[in-house]
Order: sequence, then C-alpha cells, then structure tokens
Amino acid sequence: MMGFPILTFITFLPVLGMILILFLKKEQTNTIKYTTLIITALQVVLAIILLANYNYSAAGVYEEKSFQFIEKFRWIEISGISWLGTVKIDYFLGVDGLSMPMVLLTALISFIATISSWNINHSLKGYFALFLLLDTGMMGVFVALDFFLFYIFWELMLLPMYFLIGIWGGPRKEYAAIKFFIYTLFGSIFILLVMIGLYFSATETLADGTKVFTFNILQLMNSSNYTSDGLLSPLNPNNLRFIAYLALFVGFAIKIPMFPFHTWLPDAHVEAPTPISVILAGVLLKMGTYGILRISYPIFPDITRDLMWWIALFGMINIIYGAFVALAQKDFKKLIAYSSVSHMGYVLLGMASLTTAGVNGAIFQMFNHGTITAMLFLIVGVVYDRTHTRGIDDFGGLATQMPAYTGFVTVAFFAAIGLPGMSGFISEALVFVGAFGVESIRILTILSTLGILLGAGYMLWTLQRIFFGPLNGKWSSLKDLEFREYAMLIPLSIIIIFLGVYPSAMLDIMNTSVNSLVNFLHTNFTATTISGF
Amino acid sequence: MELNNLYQSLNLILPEIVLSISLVVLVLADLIFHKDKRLIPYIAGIGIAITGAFVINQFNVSGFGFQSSTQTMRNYGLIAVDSFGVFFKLIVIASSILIVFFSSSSGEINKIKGRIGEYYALIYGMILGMFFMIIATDLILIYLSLELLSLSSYVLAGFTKLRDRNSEASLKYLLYGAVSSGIMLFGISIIYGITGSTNLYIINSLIQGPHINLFTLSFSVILILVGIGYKISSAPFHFWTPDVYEGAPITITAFLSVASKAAGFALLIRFVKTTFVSYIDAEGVWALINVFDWQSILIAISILTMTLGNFSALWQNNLKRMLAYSSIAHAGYILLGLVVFTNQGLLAILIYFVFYLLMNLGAFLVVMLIANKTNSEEIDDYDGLGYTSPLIGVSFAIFLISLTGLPPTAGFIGKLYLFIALVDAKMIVVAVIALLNSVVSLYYYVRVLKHMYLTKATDYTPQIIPSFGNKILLLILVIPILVFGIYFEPIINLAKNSLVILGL
Amino acid sequence: MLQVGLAHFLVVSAILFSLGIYGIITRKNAVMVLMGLELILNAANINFVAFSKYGNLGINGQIVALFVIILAAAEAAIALAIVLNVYKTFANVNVDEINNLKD
Amino acid sequence: MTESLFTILSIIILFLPLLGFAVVLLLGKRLPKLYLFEIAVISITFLLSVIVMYFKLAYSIDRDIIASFNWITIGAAPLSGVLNIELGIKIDNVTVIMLFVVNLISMLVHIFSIEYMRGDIRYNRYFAYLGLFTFSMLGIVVTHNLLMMYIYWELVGLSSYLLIGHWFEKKSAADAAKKAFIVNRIGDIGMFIGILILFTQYKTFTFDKIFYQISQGNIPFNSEAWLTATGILIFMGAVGKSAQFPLHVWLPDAMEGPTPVSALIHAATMVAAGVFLVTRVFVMLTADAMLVIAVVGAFTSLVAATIALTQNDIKKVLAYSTVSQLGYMIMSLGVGAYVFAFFHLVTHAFFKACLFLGSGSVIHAMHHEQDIRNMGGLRKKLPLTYATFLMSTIAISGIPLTSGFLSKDGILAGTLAFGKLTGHWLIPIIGFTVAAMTAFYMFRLVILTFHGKPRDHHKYDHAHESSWVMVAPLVVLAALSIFIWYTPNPLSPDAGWFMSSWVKTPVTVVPENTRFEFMQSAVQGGESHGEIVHSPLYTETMHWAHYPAMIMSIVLAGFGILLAFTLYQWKKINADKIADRIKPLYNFSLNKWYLDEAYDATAISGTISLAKILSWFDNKIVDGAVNGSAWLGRFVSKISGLFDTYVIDGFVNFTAFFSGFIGFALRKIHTGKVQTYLVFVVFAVIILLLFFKPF
Repeated sequence: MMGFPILTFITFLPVLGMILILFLKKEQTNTIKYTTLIITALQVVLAIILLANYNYSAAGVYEEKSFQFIEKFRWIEISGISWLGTVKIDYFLGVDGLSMPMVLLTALISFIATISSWNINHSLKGYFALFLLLDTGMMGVFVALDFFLFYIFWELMLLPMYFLIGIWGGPRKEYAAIKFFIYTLFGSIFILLVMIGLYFSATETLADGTKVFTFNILQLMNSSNYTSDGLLSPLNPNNLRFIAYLALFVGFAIKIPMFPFHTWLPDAHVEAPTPISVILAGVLLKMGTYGILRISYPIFPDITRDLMWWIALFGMINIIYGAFVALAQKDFKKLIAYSSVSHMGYVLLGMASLTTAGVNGAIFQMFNHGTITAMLFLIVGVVYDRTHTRGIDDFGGLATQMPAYTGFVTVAFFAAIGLPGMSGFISEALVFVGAFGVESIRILTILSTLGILLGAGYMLWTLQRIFFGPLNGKWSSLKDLEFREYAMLIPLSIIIIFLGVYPSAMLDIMNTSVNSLVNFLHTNFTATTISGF
Repeated sequence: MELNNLYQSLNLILPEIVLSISLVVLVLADLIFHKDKRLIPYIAGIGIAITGAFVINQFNVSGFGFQSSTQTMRNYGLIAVDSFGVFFKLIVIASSILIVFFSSSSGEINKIKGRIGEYYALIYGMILGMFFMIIATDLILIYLSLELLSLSSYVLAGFTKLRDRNSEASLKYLLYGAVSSGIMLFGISIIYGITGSTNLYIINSLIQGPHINLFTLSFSVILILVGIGYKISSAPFHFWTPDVYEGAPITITAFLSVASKAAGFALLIRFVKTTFVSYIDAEGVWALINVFDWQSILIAISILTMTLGNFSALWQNNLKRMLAYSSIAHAGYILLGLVVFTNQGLLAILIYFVFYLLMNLGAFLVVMLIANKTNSEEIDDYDGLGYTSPLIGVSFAIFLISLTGLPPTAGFIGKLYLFIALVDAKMIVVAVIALLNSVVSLYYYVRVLKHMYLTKATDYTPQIIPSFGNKILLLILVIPILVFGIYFEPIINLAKNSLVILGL
Repeated sequence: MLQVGLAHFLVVSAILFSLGIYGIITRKNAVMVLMGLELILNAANINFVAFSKYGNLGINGQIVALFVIILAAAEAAIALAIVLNVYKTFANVNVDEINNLKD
Repeated sequence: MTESLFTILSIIILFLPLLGFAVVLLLGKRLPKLYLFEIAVISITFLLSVIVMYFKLAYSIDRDIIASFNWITIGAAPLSGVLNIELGIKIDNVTVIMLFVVNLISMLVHIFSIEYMRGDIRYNRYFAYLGLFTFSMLGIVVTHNLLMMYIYWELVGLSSYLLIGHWFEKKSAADAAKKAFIVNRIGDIGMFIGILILFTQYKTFTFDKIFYQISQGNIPFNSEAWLTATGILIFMGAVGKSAQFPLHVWLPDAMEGPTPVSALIHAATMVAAGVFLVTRVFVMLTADAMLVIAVVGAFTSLVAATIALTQNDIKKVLAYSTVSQLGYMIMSLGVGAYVFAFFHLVTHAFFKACLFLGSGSVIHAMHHEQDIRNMGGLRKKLPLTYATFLMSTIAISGIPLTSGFLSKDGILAGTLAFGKLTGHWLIPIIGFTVAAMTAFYMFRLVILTFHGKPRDHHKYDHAHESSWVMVAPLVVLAALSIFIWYTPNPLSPDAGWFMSSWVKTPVTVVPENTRFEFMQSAVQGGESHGEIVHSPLYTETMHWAHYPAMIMSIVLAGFGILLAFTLYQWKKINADKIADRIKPLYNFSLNKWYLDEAYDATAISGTISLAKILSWFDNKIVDGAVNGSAWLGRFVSKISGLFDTYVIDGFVNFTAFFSGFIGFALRKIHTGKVQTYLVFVVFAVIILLLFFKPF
C-alpha cells in the first residue's frame, strides 16, 4: 500500500476527470454527469482505503515520521544563490488525525454534491469541470504539508467557486460571487505574507548538513529551526510574530467565517446553487479552522496561548450572534447560512480551549457540521427545486404533504440543535467540556451555552413555520422525495446517527494527533525551549 | 590601440549591428516588393530572429565598449554588455517576435498592407532604440536611444490613421514624450555641469566625493526621472499611457506595454545601479551613495503608481484602456523590486518581466482577436463571449487571473518573488499595500470574466474562432503561464544567471 | 563693464527653459507647443555649451549640443508630420480640443 | 439471578422500545397493523421489568448492579489527563421501581390509545413515538452517569416534542411542542453547566465516582459555594422537566397533545424525570441548595394550585394539579424527606395517570369536549370512568386509605419537621395550604364533570362508556391508588415495605459544615448504599410532626372537599358571586398569573427584537461599509422610523463603495487634454523636489 501514491490520486483524480470532461462534447450530458459521479465515487473509495490502512496510533502533527501516506519529493530546487541559500519547495503530502477526518468529509461531500448536481440544467460541461477542479483544491488543502503547496491549493479553489456561484447561482449571483472572491482573496493575501515571513525565519537542515529556508510546515513548528534574526523568529527580540499571527488568523477567519468577517457567507450561500452551498458549508468553511489548527497553532504556540481568550471570545460571539441573526431571517437558506456561522463558533470555542477534549470536539464538530449543514442545504434545495421560493413564511404544513421529507428534515434539524444520539451533540458537548475546563474562558463558555437554546429556538421555529400547521393550499400538489434525493439524504442521516451513537469511530482517528498537538502547544515555544537554542 | 578598442566594441554591439543590417534589408525589400508585400512580415520576423540568435550568443560575453582614451579617470565606456542587458534584450526580442505574429493577424494592420514595410521598419527603429537603452551607460547615449525609441513609437501610435483616435494618440504621445525627454535633457545638462561628465561610472565616482551640490544634483536627477518615468509610465508621469494605449493600434499598444516598458526599466535600473550604488555586500544588498534618497522616492512613486493604476482601472469600459491602467499598476509592482535595493529584488524584477511578457501580451492578443471580429474593445461587447468562443474565453481568463497574481499561474510566482524581496528587506507595510492593491485589481480583472461568463450569450454574441496560427499563438502564451505557475525553476535559474550589471 | 560668465548663460538657459514650459502649457496651437519644446531643448544646449566652455571640460558638451540640434530637427520633422495628420483628421490643431481619448 | 443477567435484562428492557420505535416508524406506512408489534414489545418490556424488580427487591435488595463500558476515550494531554466517558447502567431499588412504574404506565397508555387514537391519520407513527418516549425515559432511569442522563433527558425532550406535536396541523399543538422543547432547554442549559462543573472537577460523569470524590472532601473549585451552585444548576434541569416555577409554563400548553400522551408524559414519566434527577444527585446537595429547592418546590405547588382553582378545561386542571404535586415532591426533596418524595412520585404517577386517562375517557365520550362547564352528570353515563376517577381524586386529595394519603402525609410531616428545625415555617404553611386547595379543586373538577345535571344535552346524549380497552387501564391504575399495595398500616407508611426496606435516604456526601444540622449522619453499610442515620433531634422531630401533620392534612383536605361540595354540588354559596367579589384575584388565577403574557412581553419579544436588531446590524453595518452609500440612505431612513430593513454587511460594502469612489474621482483628473497632463508633470517635479531634498 505504501508504494502507491494514494494521496496524489485522491487529490488529482478530479483533475483527471476534469480533463476527461473537457474532451467530451457539450451534448453528452449524461456521460459528463456519470464521469463526475464515478470520479467522486472513486474518491470515496480511495478515502475508505485510506481509512482502512490508517494507523490509529500515529500522531503526526509536528513529527514527520508519524505522518501517514507520506509523499515527499523535491519540487522546486534552486541552488547556489549565495544570498538566498537554496530555494527548496517540496511536494509534500501526508495525513494525520487532524486531516484524516477532513479528507473523509471532502470525499463524502463531493460525492453527495455530485448527486445533488444532477438537475443543473445548463452549461453542464463547464459546471462539472469546475466542480472537479474545486474538488482538487479542497482535497489538496487538507493533505498538503508544505506551506507553499497548501497556499496553491488554497487559492486554487477561488476561481472555480467564483464561476460556480456566478454562473449557476441565483438572482444576485454576480454580487455574491465577486464578494466571495474579493473577501477570500483579501484574507489569503495575509496568509501569503505570513508564509513569506516564515520562510525567511526558519531553516531546515538538509541531509548533507546545509541549512536552507523552508516552507515545510513541520519544520516551521520546530523552535530550534528558527534563525536568530528572522522576522518571525522567536529568538529575535523585535519579532513580528504577534502581528503575523493576527494576519494569519484573519486570513483563516474569513473562511470560517468569523464575526465580523462573515458577511460574504449569507450572500454566497443564498445565491449559490444547492450543490455548491453544500460544498461551501460542508467543506470550505472547515478549511479556515483546519488552517488554524494545522498552521497557526503549531507554528505560533506562544501567541496562541496568549490569545486563547480572544479566540474563545470570537467563538462565543459567533455562536450567539449567528444564532440571533438566524432567528430573524425570513429566507430559509439564509437562516441555514447563519446557523453555520453559529455552529462554526463552537469549533472556535473548542480550539481556543487548547485541551484535548476541546480540540477533539472542535475537529469532530468540523466533520459533523460538514455533514449536518450539507444535509440542511440539501433540504433547502429539495423544497426550492419544487417551489422556487425560500421564504419561510411562504410555506406551512408541508409535513402533511411530504412526510418522508419532513422526517429527514426533523433528523437534520435536531442534529443541528445538538440532540443527543446525533453526532452534533458529541462534538458540542466535547467542546463545552474542553472549554469549560479552562478557567480563563469559563465565563465565555457559560455564555456560549446560550447558543444551545437559541439554536433550538430558530430551528424549531422554522420547522414549525414550514412544516407544521395547516397546509398552505398552494403546495397541495408537491411531490415527496424522489430516489435521487433519498440517495443523498439517507447516507448523511446514517452517518449523523452512527457517529452520534458511536463517536469513537471518528474520535479515535483524531485522538492521538490531537493529544500530540495539545501537548505540543503547551510545551513548545516557551522561554525554555527557545533559550535552549 | 584605439582601433583595437573600437573593434572590440563593435563586437559587443553585434546584435545591434545585425539589427541595423536587417533594417536596411527590410527597407530594400520593401522597395523591391512594392507590389506584393506578403514577404515583408517574414523578412521582419527573420531579421528579429537572427538578431535574437546574436543576443543569445552574447549571453556569456561581458565588457565595456567605446571607451574614450582621453578620459583621465577609470576607463568605462558608452555601453556595457552584461547578462542583465542580455536578459532584457531577450525580453524585447521575444515580444518583438510575438508582435510580428500579432501584426500579421491583426485586422487593423492588415488594412494598411501597402505601408507594411514602413511599419516594420519603424518597429525595428524601436527595437534598436531599446537595445541601446538597455546597454547605454552614458547619459548622451541614453538620451539618443530614448529619442530613437520615442520617435519611432510616436509615428507607430498613429500609423494606421484608420480612426480619429489614432492621430490623437500620436499627437498626445508626441507632445508628452517630447516634453518629457526635453526636461530630461535639461536635467542631463545640469548633471554634466556638476560633474563634468556624462558617463555614469564617472558620475558615480564623482558624487561620492565631498564637493557635490546636493540640491542641484537632486534637481537634475528628478528631471532625468521625468524622462525615465514617462518611459515606464509610472505615476505621476503616466498620463499619456491610457490615451495612447487606447488610441494606438493594438499591436503597438501591446509592444509599448511590454518591450518599451522593459527597456525603460532596464534603463532605470542600470541608471540607478551604476550611478548611485557604491558597492554590493555579500548578502546582495546594494549600498546607496548618500546623495539622493532613491528609496523613499521610489517607494512613493511605486505605491502611487500601482494605486492610481488599479483604482483608475476599476471603471474602465474599454478593454485596451483598462489594460493600459493595469500595465501602469504592474509598473508599480515591478518598481517594488527596485526599491528594496537588493539582488533579490532585481531577481524578482527579472522574473516578473518574463511572466508579465506572457500574460500581458496574451491579454492583448485576445483583445485583438476579439476586436478583429467585433471592431470594438468595449466591455459590453464581451457579454457571453465565454460561451460562444471557449478557447478565447478560457485563455483570457487565465491571462487575467495571472495578471491578478493568483496561483497556479505564473503571475503568482512573479508576485511571490516580489513579496519575498520585500519581506526579506523587512518592508512589510509596503508589501501589505501592494497586496491590498492586488485585491483591488481582482475586481476589474474579474469584471471582464463576469461579462464573458456571467452574462448569457445571445444570438448577437459573436463567435470567434481563431485561425490555426492564432490558436498556436494562444497556446504558446497560455501553456507557459500554467506550467511556470507550477514549475518555475527554469525561469528562476535563467533570471538568477542574469543579475550581473557591470560596474564596480 | 559687465563680465559675461557662466552664471549669465545659466540664467538665460533657465529663462528659456521656463518660457518653454510656459509655452507648452499655455499655447493652444500644437505648433506653438512644439516651439516651446524647442526652447527647452535649446536651454539645455546653452547649458551644455556653457558648462563645456567655462568648466574646462573639453569639447564634449559642445558635441552633445550638436547632437541635440540634429535630434531636435528630426523630432520637429516627425512632429510636424503628425500635426499635419492631425489637421487632416480634426481640421484644427488646437491641442485642448483634441480630447476624445479620456476617462 | 446473577448480575450479568440483571444487566442483560435491563439492557433488553431499555432497547426493546427503541426496536419497537424503529420497526414501526420505518415499516408503519406499509403495514397498518404494525402498532400491535409496538404493543407487544411494550408488554414484554413490562413483564421483564416486573421480573427484574421482583428479583432485585426480593434477593439483592442491598446490592446495586452496575455495568459500564468506555464510550469515548480521549486524552493524555497536560490539562485534562485521560478522559474516559463511560456509559453504563446502575440497577438499584429506585431504578427497578421506576422501571416498573414507567413500563406499567407506558403499557397501559399504549393499550388505552388503541381505542382512543383509532382513526388517526398517523396511527402507527403515534405508537412509534410512544416507543421512542418509553426508551428515552427508561434510559434516564437506568443510567449510572450524568452524561447519559443528559442524553436521555434530551431524547425525552425530543419524543415529547414529537408526541405533543402529534397533531401538528393544529397551530396550537405545534406551538405547544416547540414551547415544551425550548422551555426545557432553558433548564437543560443550567443542568449542562452543572454537569460541566462536575466533569471539570472530577473527569468523570459517573454518579458514584463523583459522590465518592465529594465525600473525600474534593469539591468543585475548592469552594462550597460552587458545590451549592452545582447542585442548583443541575436542579435547573429538573425545574424544566418537572415544570417547576418559573419554567412550568410549557406543561399546561402541552395538553394540546393527545390525552394518553398527557397521561404518560405529564403524569408519570417525563415530569417525574426531574424529581428522579434530584433524587439521583440528592447526596451532593448542600443545605443552601436544598433550601433553594424546597422554596422553588413550595412556591411552584402554591402557584399551580392557585391557578388550578379556576381553570375550566378538564385537562388544564389536571395539568396544574400535576405541576402542584411535582412542586410537592421537589419541596419534599428540599426539606430532606427523600423517601417520601420518591414515594409520592410513585403514588402520584398511578393516580395522576388514572386521572388523565379518565379525562381522556370523558373527552372521548364527549367527542373532544374539554370544557367542564359543558359537562355534568356524566356519572350515569360513564360509571366506571367515574368510579376510577373518583378513586384517584380521593387519593390525590390525601384521604386516608389511599396511597396519596400516605405519601402526602409523609411530605407534610417532613416539611413540618423542617420548619421546626430550621425556622422556615413558611414551607409547611404553604404545604398545608396547597393540600387544602388540592382537595378543593380536584373535587370541583369531579363535581362539575360527573355530578349535577348535564349542561350540554346534545353531547351528553351521545356520551357512552368507553370500551374495555380504555376502561381496563383505568381500573388497574385506580386499584393502585389503594394503600394496601404499599403498607399494611393505612395511617403510616413507615411500617410498609416500600419505606422500611426498599427505599432509603442515602447518605449525604457534602462536607459536614454545608449540611443541615439534622442531616448529620454516620455512614453505615457500603459507600453508595449507606443508610442515613438521622440525628436524634431529627428523628424526634419527625416523630413529633407525624400526628399533627396527619391530622391537619385530613382536616384541611376535608375542608377543601366540603367547600367544593358547598359551592358546586349543593350550591349553598354562589361560586360566581365569590368570583365576582374577588374579580382581580380570580382573573389573576384564571390567567395563570399572567406569566405567559409576561414571558411574551419580556423574554420572547426581547429575543426576537434583539435578533431583528442584530440582523439589521449585520446587513447594514457589518456588511454595509461596502455598500456605504446605500447604508447612509438607510441609516437616515432608520432615524426617520423606517428601519424595517437592515447594518455589518455595511462595512464591507462601504469599502467597495469607497474604492469605487476613488476610481471615480481619479477619472476627473484624466481630462484628455495633453496640456493638463504636462501641468501634472511640472507639479510632480516641484513636489518631488520639495519632498525629496537631499539628506
């Protein structure tokens, strides 16, 4: 197994599919669709193979040898410029417990989104080609271990996303698409700057003993690799690590999206076609928090420790603010969008705790939010396809007309509320357990529990307004779910409930790595580890 | 001795000599084939290609030419041939060849087939001017080459005479250019007065002495900067750019935006480097002579240039005009490579120019192909084009994304190296401003994509099917952008070997 | 008796330069603008010659002046051709009326 | 019977109803008769629970059976250590009794529903939900840790949501379901925080481990105040579930659900969960926490009783009576009368279930008429229903020879003793007052419903006794209201097996100085199953309180009954006149202390307004900075009172606008006149000269 470059395959398979599709004729719509479906299905298969061969006790995080499925070779090497040393960029892929859940999520959501894309009705070729490109970008972000590579993948998905929202979106698609594009690019320039700053601050020792500047994320985590005068080196008394951390954080926070950088999200969600909303909520938002965990945290443990209260504060604001705003929404999709803001707040809160439980909870919440919100958006899509309206007050009594649909809605809504027995509960509970255990953010945690209440408030209120009460006569001819919709909703429901009952299935994957990460955060880049240099 | 010197010097300007001979051949051919001018473009192209071969041949040559034996001080010459110069000459050659190809399929140029010989002759004149600009180390030669380049381009800007705007562009270019170079000449005359020499190397050693009137020196340098600033269209000397770019034939606009700008930058860099840098330390940092605050002035100009360029481009509806502003903004970015005064910055400039050549010419090619069909460069006429003309649309998208500087395109690598240089020099604030600028630029580049893709094609949307040659041309530009975006090692290596600026 | 020295030449040159700039900015007729340009070039020429003479810098400066004169002639030729072309197109040569190209 | 067999049986008991739920829900549409499967399942569950109870109480009365496994293991990090989250079950006497009670009532409700719900469009689904509910409730009962308790707690919330909202076409039903869930969540948050505190301190959710740690003097954050707070926070969960003031408002509304559902969840199980929770954590309650609990319980019972006095909806009266009785139980726990509280929980479950099912029978007979002002004289038409209903009413009123008398009397004695020992006399006073009121309003209900003359003849004429399927459960439940099942001595439960051997007050584990003085005790027996040995003072006082309490409760109940008969049966005094005389008080009671209105006006509308304001803020300010100009316009219109639209998006949009504005302004300098450009050049030279003078 180890010889087979499975991560490269899982990442670039969609590009292969894209090229295949580009060679197809525009009219071969079914071939295009099935090609995409097969590609994404293969991706799921590869993800399962990954999982089957996954070593649950390998930590990863900062230790290269305990990463799994590593593929590493020199990509760019420029030697002999005296004042620069060797320029070295690796093609470096690998997974550990932080990324494995995200890889699974990406494969799953892409597959579901492909099914959901079945009724895209124009310019199919372009749609599926861009869709697959987007898929590669997302997958790449989660498996890249070289900062440069990470950044390339990070930016790679901007353009497809722009087009997917802009061409196949709703009435205000142009506004939403450009807003998404500019907002996220704005965020990523900060990431770029910090990336360059880090590059000049740390060196990697090559096999032959020479020291070169490095983009290798793992090497950047080692405080003994830093040069004494690097801009972002802890050894430099005038270092800019604090500012760099903030910049990096803003870059990632925009993707999460964290208050007050969240306003692209409602627009993008509302205007995007259903499968893209699913991808957006299911995977893209996780890239922000994943980036923080993969890059901000272990490279800047010192600043992370200083700023944990603030991160928790923003987590709390996200939770409560998002919930309140969701409560006031009249558009079904916008409501779900704001509920995402609220739910991502839990991830922030859990991460801020820097405890095993909190961080485990945060990653688990990332996965669960991916599945649950994907399901919610699919649900919105089902009703929007049929009625072409999303106004919550336009509906009423749909439960009578569409009982099976209502059943899935109930599952998804209660999962979103954090009902025990469903996956969301475990992750939220772990987040709270972790965050509450830390004295400095305890008050924030207590305030955040208000989110549980508000969540129930807006979800149930919506459930009631749309599905309960007398049936609105307009909708008396609505059809219940069809096969394709079952095919999307059933797997997600099963996963949600399965992980709610047996969370260890997912927690065990990440646990070792999270332990390692948390240990690392508490012990590295302290005065002692640095002065030891 | 004298003759020997002259012979060696002639050896150094072999490409220029070849170019001149080609020019003569071209003019003769024009006279001979005055009925059927189909051969002219080929002759022009071949001439440039041969010149290019000689330029490449020069890659490892270096030396000073045309030293004056009467000089009492250290004996440098009128010209310096070094790898830096060769690199820029290659940029010029590459863009010239592409322009020849562009011209042969441009609708505008094809309407003036009868005068095609003159057209190419003038382009040769420009190239010759640029070549000398790139290698000149004497203020007088600088002035002369600048004028040679300018005079040819004034004419070319209005060459087609197909529309009112051609003449207008020509006139504006003329007035603006002539005045700028006049002011520059006045500055040169003052510097001559202060130092008693027009040779950059001599000036360099003189201004390190104590008896220099710094105010006068600054005055003259600023006047010279007017002339160079105009050539690279940096703010606040950029005003001619949008008008001329819009009014001139697209081929010439493209040529001005790349080759002319490259030559201007080569001139600026060589001027600053040879005149005002005392030594280069082991880290590659240039030590400026303490007579003129080049760093601040260039930072100011650079930021002003990119900001003005980007913000002005926001609402342009004419694609050529938008690209004009975009090229102004890019001049601002490229200047950033100079302001750090390190070899790292120089490297970034060289790399940037390679990619800039590809993406900017690519963008102009697409605009030209569309204008050939629609006779318009208005953004509204691009509505839905992405659907009717997929190749054009996709290529244009890639060019624009590359101009924005997003991975995985070459434009990103260019910007990356610039920012690496800035961060290395600890100029973080400047880097942030530049990055924010590139966010602004995204808006107008994507606006084109919006028109091409987010608007549905209608029955009136033209369908543009490029000829086979143009398809090849497009691919020649697109593929490197994508390849270099992912694998940029060769370009870096090339640029890395082209950092030698003779002197000191 | 006034001794004519370097300073006088420089003053004359400065005045010429300023007049040139003034002319370029204020004259409407393109030809007059070109005249202003000639004044600037000649201001520079005076500088070159004066410096060359009074600074004991050899004849370099004077040769430069010759170059510039030739170049000015060439420039004038091209300029007038362009102005003529403009006249054909616009039927006038007032530079402030030729402003179709703008934002 | 071995431990493992106990464990297996308990797990079977727990999961059988879930199986029923799953099967009926998934296949119910295809097979209309599938509800019978659910009934079979619940019957088997009941039988098993009888077996379990029998063996537990008969053979291993002093030994608890605990089985657990690690559900989630994370950790080995510096701050948290290894975290094991266990799931497990604990079978003790309380549990088996609860298993029996829950399953019995659940089974009876199932049977009752066969007839009651016949013809319902979601007939099968109804039974599926009943199964889910039973599963959730059993989970609460058998769990040995707080997390699982919380999990099932929420699942109870879910299933009650589904059951209350069964007729979701009715807006009021859907509203009531939502209200029940959300109001419960408020309490749950408190409980959740309490659990978090405990977990943070002890790294475990398991009751026994936590209690052991506390008994070793390890208390949360080393502060007795936190220990008190934890107790109160966990109690908040009970406030929600057991409908204590101020969160009791959901329960009366929940009567929108089908009546058997009310019997199941609002009499015997769901609401009892809160009381059960407090019994589970009883040992870790400090004196302060207990006082709070006692006060809340007492106040709740008073509030609910006063409201029940004037209600005219048969189910509403029962609902408030339930709230009041739950308040009793809570109060009883607060005053330390642990055993009586649990005893009352059991007895109340039976007679209240009987009352609700009886009311269901009445409603069924009256074709869904619920207003008692339209009933009357039904005694003749529904003799069996009447008899059972009356039996239960007597029990709830605390008349001797009934189970209610035994448990209620114990509670009142406890409060009296508490009053004497601590000086909090108000609690017993409230207790006795409520006893009188209970007797009054319950008999008012009986009289208005079954006695006198029919007031709606049309409906009366069509009324007839329900079929045996409905009546049989009533009879069973009514029978269970008789004292004989609990004790041989009708006047004192002390001699009974229930009190003397099955259920005992557990040993409190809180530090000595935070206990009530009378709860000072020595540990006897095992750690978790010790027996409280009250101080001689307490024993003495209890003894002292026994007879006064008994006599007083009988007298007061008798007074209440008498009053009810006077007012409504014999009509010696005109009830309406009295009502008119005390109109404000009457209305206050009739309108449930205006609590719903108060909540609407404050919490709910406050939340909604805040949501709207934030939403506006989001649109206009956060996002609005980009759409700046538009934002300005809307800001002005907002000031003029037209702020129906939107603020955060504002900032983003303002930036965009601002950028555009710069671009626009730049066009102004680009005039197209070449001389203007040259002027700029000259200016530029001058400016550069000014700014970049040599060093």
